[in-house]
Amino acid sequence: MFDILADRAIYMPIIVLMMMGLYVVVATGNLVKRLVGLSIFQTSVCLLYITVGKVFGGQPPILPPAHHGEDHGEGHAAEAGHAAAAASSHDAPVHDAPAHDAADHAEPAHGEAAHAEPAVADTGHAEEAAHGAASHAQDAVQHVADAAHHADAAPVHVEGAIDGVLYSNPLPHVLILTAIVVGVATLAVGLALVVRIREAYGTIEDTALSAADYSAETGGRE
Amino acid sequence: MMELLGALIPSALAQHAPVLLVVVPLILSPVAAVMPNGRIAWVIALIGVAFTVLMLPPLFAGVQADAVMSYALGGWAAPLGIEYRVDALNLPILALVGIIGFLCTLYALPSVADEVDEGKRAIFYATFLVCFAGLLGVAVTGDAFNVFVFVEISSLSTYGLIAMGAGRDRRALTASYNYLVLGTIGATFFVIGVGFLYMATGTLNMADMARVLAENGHDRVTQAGFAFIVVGLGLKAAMFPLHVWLPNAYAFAPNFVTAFLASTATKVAFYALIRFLFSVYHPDVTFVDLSSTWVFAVVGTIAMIVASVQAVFQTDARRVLAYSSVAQVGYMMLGLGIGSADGLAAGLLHLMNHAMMKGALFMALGAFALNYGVSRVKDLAGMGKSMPATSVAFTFGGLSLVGVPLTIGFTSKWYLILAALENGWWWAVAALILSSLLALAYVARLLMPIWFENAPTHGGAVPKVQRVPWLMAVPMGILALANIYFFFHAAPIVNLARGAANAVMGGF
Amino acid sequence: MSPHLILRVVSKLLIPMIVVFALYVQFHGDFGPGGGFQAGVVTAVAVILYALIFGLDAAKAAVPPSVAQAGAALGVFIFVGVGFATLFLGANFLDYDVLHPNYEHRSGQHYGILLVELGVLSTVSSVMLVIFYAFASRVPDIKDEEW
Amino acid sequence: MGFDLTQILDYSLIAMLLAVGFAVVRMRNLFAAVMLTGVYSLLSAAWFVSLDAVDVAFTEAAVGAGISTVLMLGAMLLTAREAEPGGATRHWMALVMVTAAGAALFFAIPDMPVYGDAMSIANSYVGYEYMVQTPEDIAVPNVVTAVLSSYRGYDTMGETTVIFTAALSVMLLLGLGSKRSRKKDGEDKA
Repeated sequence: MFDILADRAIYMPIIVLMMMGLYVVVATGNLVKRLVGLSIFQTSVCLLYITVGKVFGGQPPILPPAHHGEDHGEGHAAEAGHAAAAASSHDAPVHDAPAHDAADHAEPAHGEAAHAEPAVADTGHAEEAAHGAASHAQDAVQHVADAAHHADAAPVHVEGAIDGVLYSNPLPHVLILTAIVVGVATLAVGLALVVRIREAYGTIEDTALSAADYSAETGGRE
Repeated sequence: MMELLGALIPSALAQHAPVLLVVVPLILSPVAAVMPNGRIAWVIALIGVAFTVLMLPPLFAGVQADAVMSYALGGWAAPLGIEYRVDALNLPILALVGIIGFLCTLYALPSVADEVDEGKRAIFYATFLVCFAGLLGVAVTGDAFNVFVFVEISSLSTYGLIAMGAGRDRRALTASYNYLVLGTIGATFFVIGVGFLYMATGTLNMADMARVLAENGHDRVTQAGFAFIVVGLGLKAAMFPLHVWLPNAYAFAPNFVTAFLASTATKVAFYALIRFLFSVYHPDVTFVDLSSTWVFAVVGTIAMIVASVQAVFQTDARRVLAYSSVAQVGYMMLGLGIGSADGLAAGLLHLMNHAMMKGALFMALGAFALNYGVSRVKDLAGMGKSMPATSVAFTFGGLSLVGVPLTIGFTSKWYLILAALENGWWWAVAALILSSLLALAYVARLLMPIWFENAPTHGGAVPKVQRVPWLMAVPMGILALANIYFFFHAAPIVNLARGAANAVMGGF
Repeated sequence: MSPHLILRVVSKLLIPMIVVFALYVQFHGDFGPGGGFQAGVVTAVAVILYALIFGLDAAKAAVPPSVAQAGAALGVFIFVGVGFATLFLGANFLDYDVLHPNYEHRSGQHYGILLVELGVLSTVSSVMLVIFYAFASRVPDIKDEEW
Repeated sequence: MGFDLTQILDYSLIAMLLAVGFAVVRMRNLFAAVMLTGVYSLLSAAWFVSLDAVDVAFTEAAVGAGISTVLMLGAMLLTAREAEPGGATRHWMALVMVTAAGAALFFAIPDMPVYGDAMSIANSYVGYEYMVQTPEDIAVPNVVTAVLSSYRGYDTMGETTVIFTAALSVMLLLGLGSKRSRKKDGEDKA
């Protein structure tokens, strides 16, 4: 149990932060401060999403520029098998794969690249590339130490990596970009309402507002 | 050029109908926003909404042919891209929002001209178009995060629209603010829930989520996600203990906004809840099954009674109907909680019927307000003589709300009772009857002054009979007559509801 | 707003640089962090800074509120309009591939992303300005002593 | 599971976030609360960088710490400086709500993905597909841009609409600051 929680300890303070925001929203009567609480609540939810997408030893999800455009085979190859050793045939990209990561995963890399071969081979386009990858992978273990510096080194397969480089998950980032924008839009509308309420009532405290409404309903008009 | 014309032929149009439904109002909104005067903006809004209604027939045809119409936005197939998905469940909701939206837009011109400043009307209609498109977007999407985005589109516009009631009563501002805070909490809860589902499935497409959940089974994350989604959408749908934002929002918004929101917004949120409960999660999963009995049925029953009691004691006519709405959501929750296809069908039937009742009722109240500026129950005195036609429409809606035979209110309550009896839930039937009696009480409180009291005389002068602008009278009349018509020709809507329920409950 | 010389000179130098930075963020979004949304915020900040230093009226003379309002509408129109353009070209909504026939270089995707990011830039920068104008034009009714 | 050097950074940032959050809860001076919210956003942005979410960090810094703070200060200038403490009922109500929601969240922790795990289903399914497919489909180096503008471009369209809607609502509420609309508002005050 302790191990299970220790691996996920990071979520606990985030939950506490979320609840702090929620507490402020509900517990305060000041209309501006409630919006402050709301924005803290939302920001903390953003933190939750992003921590889920984090990968240790990962890079921001920006692929090296040299990488895009040319090699068709690569996409197919990787598609064919999730664990397939993605091989870039024409332009071996220069990555700065952290050496210790590569070393950690050297053993699985060996085995998986070998049985990735049949899965990849049937995609005609990628055939050549796959063979290259597989044969390279045979001696990947020797290569790992200098993989980072080797311009034409075969990409060492790390679990979940692209060309030997781990990237953090881009999807939560995209979702949270949207959520942040929604948050600021809500904040703007909320603040505009607060300004109007202040002009109409002369106060922005919840208790005073309720009192004003109550007297208007019972005593005041007609 | 040929391609351009080719795209205009109906078959090409039909193929893109699921997305056109939403994006046509959406692209017309910025156009309306820059119009110099409100009348032109209204015409643009009407065009957008009418186009949506035109898109409904191809959708009906498509669903009849293939059961599911899937549309890959951006051309990216489902788990990577966002998918629009029309099936038997959301088709009635789309039809409901489209048709009621169209009727409300007709109604809007005279009503908005009375209640909103000339300088703001163009922006008002632009905001309405965004709200309309947002509601449709929630109903048509098959992507969990896209639901959130469109919920926020419709909500943000709603906050602005409700606050426009401030011209009459400043309480519209506080009502809108409270709705904003609670609505945002609800939306954030929903995002947390979707995040949990994403953690457990790695995807955002609802059908794909359901597939992964069926393979991997459920764990603590999906259970917590379930709770957060229910609370989040429950806030939007004004499910009983989470309804506190609704009465004031409906009571102080401009009349047209109330008529539109009361018959569409909570319905769409309720649909989204059903979608998550039955399509993403599965009704056979233990905790979903338990929650439908113990959360939806029991809380729904409590809502039916408590909210009806609250409705009886309101002094503001629109607030009476607003609390009644909370009670009606209770009926739908009960239908959902029964847990059978019949129960769900009854709940959905009541959802559609309630939209027609409340549409007619709020439109009639808006007509009273337009001519005499009345909003409180006692001010309705003598309306039967001053505005007889509107009063008749109001009466039809009111009787339907009670569930008097010969109205659709009776039809849906009848099916609810049958479904509850199938389960042997006598207590639910008893509560339903009690709640109907309470409904009789609060509707009678509204109808009595209208028909049996004389209008207060102002210095001896009796108020003259006043006509309602035909743009208001026609949609109001249509909705009021629909309350009677569909009692005698119930088959089409009953079949829609049955089809929807069977689509998610695995037909029988 | 007191016409402070140093502030004026520094901001006159700074504002063009902010705008250039915004453009960099806008068009470098394909390669690094950034994109229409961030660029829009930065652009709006340039005008807001101008308003803070030279006064609200000067800013309104430079970028009139009606222009900002139109810009907000225009951005949404561009974004949804790109979707309609793809529809008319015979593809699904927002399927950028058809915007350029040469699929090999994914130019359609590049054009599409460029266009929609422009839409986002227009809407976000204008909306931020609209909101700023709306708040700044209200006369504060609290006296300074209450601080 | 694994340990990463960035975790030290994580925990120091979390400590600061908690401190700032707690200060906001206690703070009655609105100006201080608003400024601390800006600080909170900035700290979050810093953490986003360490979590490899550079685009999010940029946005959070520009929006959360920038625009939001400006807006809140502007609104504060038009309204009030001090917040009155909420009543005891509110406090207990909030505590009950927070406890319930927090309990549900803590309940889920044991089955949440292991922090930093590349092979958790959240990170290895659709998110990974995007990384693999982007060079082939879109050929843009920044995968976040690719997903944002193309794969999930429709969401971004929705996001643009949300922003536009905010402007519409603010214009409805406050006008655009032109004389006409301000006078109208004055009239329609009930």
